[in-house]
Amino acid sequence: MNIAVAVDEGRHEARPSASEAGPATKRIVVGYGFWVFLLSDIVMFSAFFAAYAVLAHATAGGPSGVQLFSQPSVAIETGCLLASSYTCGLMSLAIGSRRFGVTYLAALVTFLLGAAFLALEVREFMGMIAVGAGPQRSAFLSAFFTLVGCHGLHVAAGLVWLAVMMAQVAIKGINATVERRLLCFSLFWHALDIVWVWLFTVVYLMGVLS
Amino acid sequence: MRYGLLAVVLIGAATLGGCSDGVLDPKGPIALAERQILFNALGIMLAIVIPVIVATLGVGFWFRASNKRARYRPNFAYSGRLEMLVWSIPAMTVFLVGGVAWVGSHELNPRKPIESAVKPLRVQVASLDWKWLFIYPDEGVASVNYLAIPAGTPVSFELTSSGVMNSFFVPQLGSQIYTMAGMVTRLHLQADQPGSYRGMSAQYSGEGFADMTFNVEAVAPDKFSEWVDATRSVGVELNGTTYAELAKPSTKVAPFTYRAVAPGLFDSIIVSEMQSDDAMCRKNPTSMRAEK
Amino acid sequence: MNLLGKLDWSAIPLDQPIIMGATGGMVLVIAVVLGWITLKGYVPYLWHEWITSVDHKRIGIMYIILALIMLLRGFADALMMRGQQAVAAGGAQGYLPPEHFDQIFSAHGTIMIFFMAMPFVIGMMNFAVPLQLGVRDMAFPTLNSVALGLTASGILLTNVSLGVGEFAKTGWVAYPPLSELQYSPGVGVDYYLWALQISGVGTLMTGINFVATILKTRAPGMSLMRMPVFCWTSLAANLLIVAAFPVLTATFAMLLLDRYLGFHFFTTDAGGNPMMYINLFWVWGHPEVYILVLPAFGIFSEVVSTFSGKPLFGYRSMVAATMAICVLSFFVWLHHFFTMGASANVNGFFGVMTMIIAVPTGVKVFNWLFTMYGGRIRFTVPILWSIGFMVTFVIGGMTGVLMAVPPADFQLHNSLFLIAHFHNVIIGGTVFGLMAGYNYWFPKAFGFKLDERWGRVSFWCWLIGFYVAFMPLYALGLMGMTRRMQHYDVASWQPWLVVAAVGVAIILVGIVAQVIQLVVSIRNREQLKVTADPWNGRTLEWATASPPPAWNFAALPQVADLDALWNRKQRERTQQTQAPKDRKFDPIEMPKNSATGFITAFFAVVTGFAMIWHIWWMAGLGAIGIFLTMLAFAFRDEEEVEIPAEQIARFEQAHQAEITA
Amino acid sequence: MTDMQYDRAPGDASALPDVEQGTSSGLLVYTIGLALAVVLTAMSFWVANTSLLWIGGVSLGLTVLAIAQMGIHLVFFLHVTTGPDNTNNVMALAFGVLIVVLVVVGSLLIMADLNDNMMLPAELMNLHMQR
Ligand code: HEA
Ligand code: HEA
Ligand code: CUA
Ligand SMILES: [Cu+2]
Repeated sequence: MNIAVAVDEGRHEARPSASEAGPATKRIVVGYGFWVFLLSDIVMFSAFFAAYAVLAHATAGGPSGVQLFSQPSVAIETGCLLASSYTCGLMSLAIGSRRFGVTYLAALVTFLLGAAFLALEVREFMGMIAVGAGPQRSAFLSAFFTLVGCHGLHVAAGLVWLAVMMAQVAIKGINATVERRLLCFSLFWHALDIVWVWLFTVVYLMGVLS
Repeated sequence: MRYGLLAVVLIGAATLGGCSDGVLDPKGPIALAERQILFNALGIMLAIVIPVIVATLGVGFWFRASNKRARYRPNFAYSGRLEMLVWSIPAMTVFLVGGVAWVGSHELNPRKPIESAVKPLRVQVASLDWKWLFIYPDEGVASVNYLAIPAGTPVSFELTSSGVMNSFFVPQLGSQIYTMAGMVTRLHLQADQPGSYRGMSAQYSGEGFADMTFNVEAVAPDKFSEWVDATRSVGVELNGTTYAELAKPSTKVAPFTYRAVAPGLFDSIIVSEMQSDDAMCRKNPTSMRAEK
Repeated sequence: MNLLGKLDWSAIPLDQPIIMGATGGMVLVIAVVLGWITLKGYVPYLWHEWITSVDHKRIGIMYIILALIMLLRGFADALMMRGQQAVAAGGAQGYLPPEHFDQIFSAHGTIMIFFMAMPFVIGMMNFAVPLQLGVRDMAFPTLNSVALGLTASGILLTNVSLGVGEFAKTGWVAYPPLSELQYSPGVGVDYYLWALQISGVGTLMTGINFVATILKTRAPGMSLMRMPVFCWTSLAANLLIVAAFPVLTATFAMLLLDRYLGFHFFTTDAGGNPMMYINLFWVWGHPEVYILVLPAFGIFSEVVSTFSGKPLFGYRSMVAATMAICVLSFFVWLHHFFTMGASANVNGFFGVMTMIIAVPTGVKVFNWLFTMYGGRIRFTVPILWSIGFMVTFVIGGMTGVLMAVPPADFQLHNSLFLIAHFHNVIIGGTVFGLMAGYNYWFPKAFGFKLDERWGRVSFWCWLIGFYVAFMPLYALGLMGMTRRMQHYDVASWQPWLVVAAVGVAIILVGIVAQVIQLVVSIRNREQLKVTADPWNGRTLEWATASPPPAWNFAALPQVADLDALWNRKQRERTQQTQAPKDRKFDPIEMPKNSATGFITAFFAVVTGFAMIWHIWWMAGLGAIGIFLTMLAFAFRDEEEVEIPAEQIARFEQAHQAEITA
Repeated sequence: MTDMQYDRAPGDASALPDVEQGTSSGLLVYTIGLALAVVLTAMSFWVANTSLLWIGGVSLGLTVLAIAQMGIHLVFFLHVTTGPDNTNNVMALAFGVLIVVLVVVGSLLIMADLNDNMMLPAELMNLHMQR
C-alpha cells in the first residue's frame, strides 16, 4: 500500500510541490485544523495522565485500584470502543461511495456501541461511589474519576455530534460541508480510541499490577 | 550605551555602596559561595553583553541614512563565517555558565551538610499563618519569630508548614527553601560571625505575609548555651494545646520563646496535614503482583 | 435554595472608596461611550462592520483595542503598587490594606499577561499574517471571531470582579494550597479561574487557526522557506499555544474540581499534592513567555530589515533559531521552582537547558545587528523601538540566565530581582515589539501614518522611564527585598522605591504622549495619508492598498522568492513594466459575516458569571445557549458571499489612480 | 483554488490508494486494522494477568503493546503515512507526541524526585501510616 507512489503517478510535470501550490482546498485545511485540535486535546489528556500517574498511589488509606477495578467490564468497554471505531470506518467508506443506507446503519451501530460503552462506564462509576470510593475519597480517586471521566465526556460529546450529523445528512444530504464534518468526526472518534488504549493500559491494567 | 552602563553602575553602586543586609553582604559560607557564583556568571556574561550593546548603538549610529561615509551594502545578507561565529559565541558562553550552574547546584545543594569539625545544631522550622516557629529538638526549647544560633556552627534545618506554602529565607546566610505542609524540606546554613540578620518568607502566603519576618541572632557558642538555659526557665511549654493556640492566624507576632517542647511535636505538625498512606510515604513503590 | 447562589448585596464593596470610585468611573465611561454610540446611530454600523465581522484585519484591530484598554487598567494597577511601596516603609501601612494590595498585584499580573500581552500579540498576528502570506483571510474566519469573543468574555469577567465580589488574592500564579477553598473561600480565585478558562479556549482556537493558516494557506509559490520571518515566529508561537494551553486548561480544571466538588488534587490532605500544580502550571508557563516574545522577535526582524534597506541577515539561521526556541522552551520549566527542593541533578539539568535557550536568542540578536550593518538606516519610530529593544532585552536576558544558575536563584528567587528580570524582557521585548509593530503597521491598517514627533517623545519617555523604574528593583532584589510586599520594615529600601515610582511617572508621560500621538495623527490624517507602500517595504502586505480591501488581494500574488514585494519592485524598476491598464478581475468568494462569535461570548459570560456565584440554573441556561448557537451555526446554509468583479475593478482603479496621483 | 492531489488531510479515507475502484480495499484496510487491534488488546489483557512473565517487565511490555496499538490505529484508521503528501500531518503528530512524552515523563520524574527528597523520616512514616 504505497500511497506515495500511487499518487506520484498522477502527477503532472509542471505542478509545483505542495508547499508552493497556493492555498490548499477547504477539505484539507479543515482536516488539518481538526488534526491540530486533536493533538492539542491529547496534550490536555497528557496532563491528566501525568496527574494520575503521580497520584496513583495516594490512596490516603482508601481503596486502591486493585480493589476497585473489574477487568471483565473493562474488556467489554474496550471491545465496544474498538468495534465502534471499525463501524465508524465503515461509515466513512459508505459516505465516500454515497450509500445512504449503509451510512445510517454504520452510524447507528457506532452510536449504540458508544452508548453501551458509556453506560458501562457510568455503571462502574456509580458502583464505586456507592461503596464510598467517590472522587472525594482520595487524591488517587480524584485523578481516576477526572481522567476516565474526561474521556467519557468526550465520548458523550461524540455521540451528540454523531446524532447531529445524521440529522444533517437526513436534511441536507451529503454535500461537501457535511462530508468534511463527518471526516472530522471519524478522526475524533478514532483519536478517542487511542486515548482509551492508554487509559486501559495505564489505569486498569497497570493499576492492578501491584 | 548609557543605559547599559546605567544598569551596570546601579548594580555596582548597590554592591559597593554597602547596601547592607542583602545578598551582597554575605555572612556565611553558603551565601559567600553564592555571591561568588553570581559575580562570576555576571562577569562571564557581561563580557559578551556589553559588546553587544555597544555594537548595537555603534552600528545604528554609523549606518544612519544621513551618514554619507557609511557604505551601503544592500545585498549583504549571508556569510557562512559570520554565521558560525554567531552560533558559537553564545554557545561558548553558555558552556561556561552552564558548567558553573551544574557544578554549583551540586556544591550548594541545600540538602548537602556543611563540612565542619563542629557538630551541627538541629533546628526544626514550621511556617504558620503568619509567623515562624523554630524548634530546637536537642535543646528542647522553641521560639517564635526569633532564631538564635551559635556562630561558626553549621545549622541543619528541617522545614515544614502548617498550611500554605512559604519560603524560609535569610539572605545574608544563603539559600532559601520552600516550606510545604505534609512535607519536609532540608537546608544547611551557617553564620560565620555573630550578628543579627534579617529573615523572612520569600513566598507570598496571604494577608499577613508582609510581616512574616524574623531576626536571626548569631551569637558566640557559649552565649548560645546561656540563651538556651535562660529560655528553659521562662514561658510555657509547647504542646498540643499551646500549638493549637499558636497556629491560629495572627500577624505581627512579637518574638517569644517556649520553655519546653512536647516530644514529637514537629512530627505531628507534619502529619496533621496528611491522612496516612500518602504519596510521600512511598519512596520505592515495589510492584508486587497479587497472588492468584 | 437561594436563586442567586452566593450573590447578594454584600458582594459589592460599597465601603471601599477607591474600588467604588474606580468601578463607578469605569461604568460611567462605558455608559457614556455606549450612549454616544447609540445616539449617533452607530450601532448598526458597529454591528455589521465590526462585531459580526470575520475579516482578519478587523478582528486583529479589535484585539488590539481590547489590549490597549487593558494596558491602561494594568498600568493603573502598577501605579497603585508603585505608589504603595514608595510610602509603606517602616511602620507605615500605606494607603492600600493587604486584602486590596494582594488583589492588585494578582490582577495586574493576570491582566497584563493574559489580557494585555496575549490579545495584543494575537491582534498583530491576525492583522499581518494573512496579508504577509498573500491570502484573503484566516483558515477559519468564524472561529477567529469566536476566539475574539471568548477573549473578550474573559476580560469582561475579570473586570466585573472589580465591582461585584473580589479578585484573586493569590498572585497571578494562584499556587495551591493558598488558592484552595480552605484558604481562599471567596469568589476571587473563581473569577480568576473562569476568566482564564474561557479566554484560554479562545486562545487555543486562535492557535489552531494560525497553524492551519500558515501551514496550509499561502500564496502560490510561497514555500515555507520563502515566508517572511514574522510568519515563522507566529507559527512557532502558535505551535506553542496549541501545545501548552491545553495543559493550563487541564490544570485549572483540576483546581476547579478541588474547589467546586471537593476533589483532592492539590489539597494538603487525602493525598493531594500541591507541588503537582506548580509543576503543571510552569509546563504551560515557560512556553507562554515565548508565546509572548516570539512574535515580537518577528516584528523586529521585519522592522530592522525594512528600515535598514536590506534583507534580513541569515534568514535560515533565524528560522532555525525560532524553531529551536519553540522546542527548547518545553525543556526548562523547572527553573521556576529550583527552591522547592529537587535534587542537584534535576536542578542542574534544568538550569543548563534554560541557558541553552540563550544561544538561539543570541543568534537572533547578532543577526539583527548584522542586518543593520551595511544598511542605510532610516530612524523612524519603529526602528527606535527596535534598537531600544536590542539594548534593553539583552540586559533582561542576561539576568534571566543569571537566575538559571540554581545557586544564584536560591538567593534571587521571588525577589524584586526576578520582578526586574521579567519586566525587563516583557517590556523591553514584548511591549517594545508591540509598539514597533503598532507604529509600523498602523498606516497599513488605517491609510495614514502616526505622527513621528510624538512617537519619538513617547519612545524616549518609555525608555528612560523603564530604566528608572526597573533598574532600582534589581538593586532592591540584591538587598533582599521579596516581591508582593504590601509594606516593609527596612527603611533603607525606601529611596530606591521612590526612584522606581518616579520612573513609572515618566512612563506615564510616555503613555500620555502615545495617546496624544494618536489624537494628533487622526486630526492630521490628511497630511499623513499614505498609499500602499509608505515604508518601501519588502513583504506582501505592502503590495495592496492601505487600508486593504476586505479581499486583501484582487488576485493572489505569485511568489518567486523571499522578500517577495521587494524583488518584484526591483524587477519592475529594471524592466519598466507597468500594470496593464484594464486588467480582468474575477469575482471573489469571501466568508460571510457571522454573529456566532458575539452570541457565544454572551453565553460564555453568563455561564462563567453563574459558575463563579454558584447560580446553577443560570449556568445551565448559558451552557445550553452555547450549544444551541453552535447547532444553529452548523445548520446555516450559506457560508460565503460573492464579491462581484465590478466592485473589485472599481476599487483597483481608484487605488491605481491614487498611486499615480 | 488549486486542486491538490498530493496534499492530504489526515484520516482522509478518499485518499486511500484505490478507493475509486470501489470500497473493497478500504474495507480491507479497516478490517486488518481491527484484527490487529483486537490481537494487541487481547495480548495486553493476557500480559497483565498471566503469571508466566517476570513481574518487572510487565509494565514495560504493556507500554510497548500500547504504543504498537497506537501505531495500528494511526495507520489503519487514521491513515497517517510517511508519504510526501502527509509531511505536515506527520510533523504535527511528531510535535504532539514529543510534547506529550515531555509532559508525562518530565512530570513523573520531577515529582518522584521531589517526593523522594521530602520523604519523612522512617519513624514518622510509620506514625502516619497508622492513622
Ligand atoms: C505583560 C506583562 C506585564 C507588563 C507590561 C507589566 C508592566 C508593569 N508592571 Fe508588572 N507584573 C507582571 C506583568 C507585567 N507588568 C506580572 C506577571 C507580575 C507578577 C504578579 C504577581 O506577583 O503575581 C507583575 C508584578 C508587578 C509588580 C509587583 C511587584 C511585587 O510583587 O512586589 C509591580 C510593582 O510595581 C509591577 C509594575 C509594573 C509597571 C510599573 C509596569 C509598567 O511598565 C507599566 C507600563 C504601562 C503600560 C504597559 C501601559 C501602556 C499603555 C499604553 C501604551 C497605552 C497607549 C495608548 C495608545 C497607543 C492609544 N509589576
Ligand atoms: C517575555 C517574557 C520572558 C522571556 C523572553 C524570558 C526569558 C528568559 N527567562 Fe524569564 N521569566 C519571565 C518572562 C520571560 N523570561 C517571567 C514572567 C518570569 C516570572 C514569573 C513569576 O514568577 O511570576 C520569569 C522568570 C524566570 C526565571 C525564574 C526565576 C525564579 O522564579 O526564581 C528564570 C530562571 O531561570 C528565568 C530565566 C530566563 C532566561 C534564561 C531567559 C532567556 O530566554 C533569555 C535569553 C536572552 C538573552 C540571554 C539575551 C540575548 C543573548 C545574547 C546577547 C547572547 C549572548 C548571551 C549569553 C550567552 C548570556 N526567567
Ligand atoms: Cu514538597 Cu513533598
Ligand atoms: Cu521560565
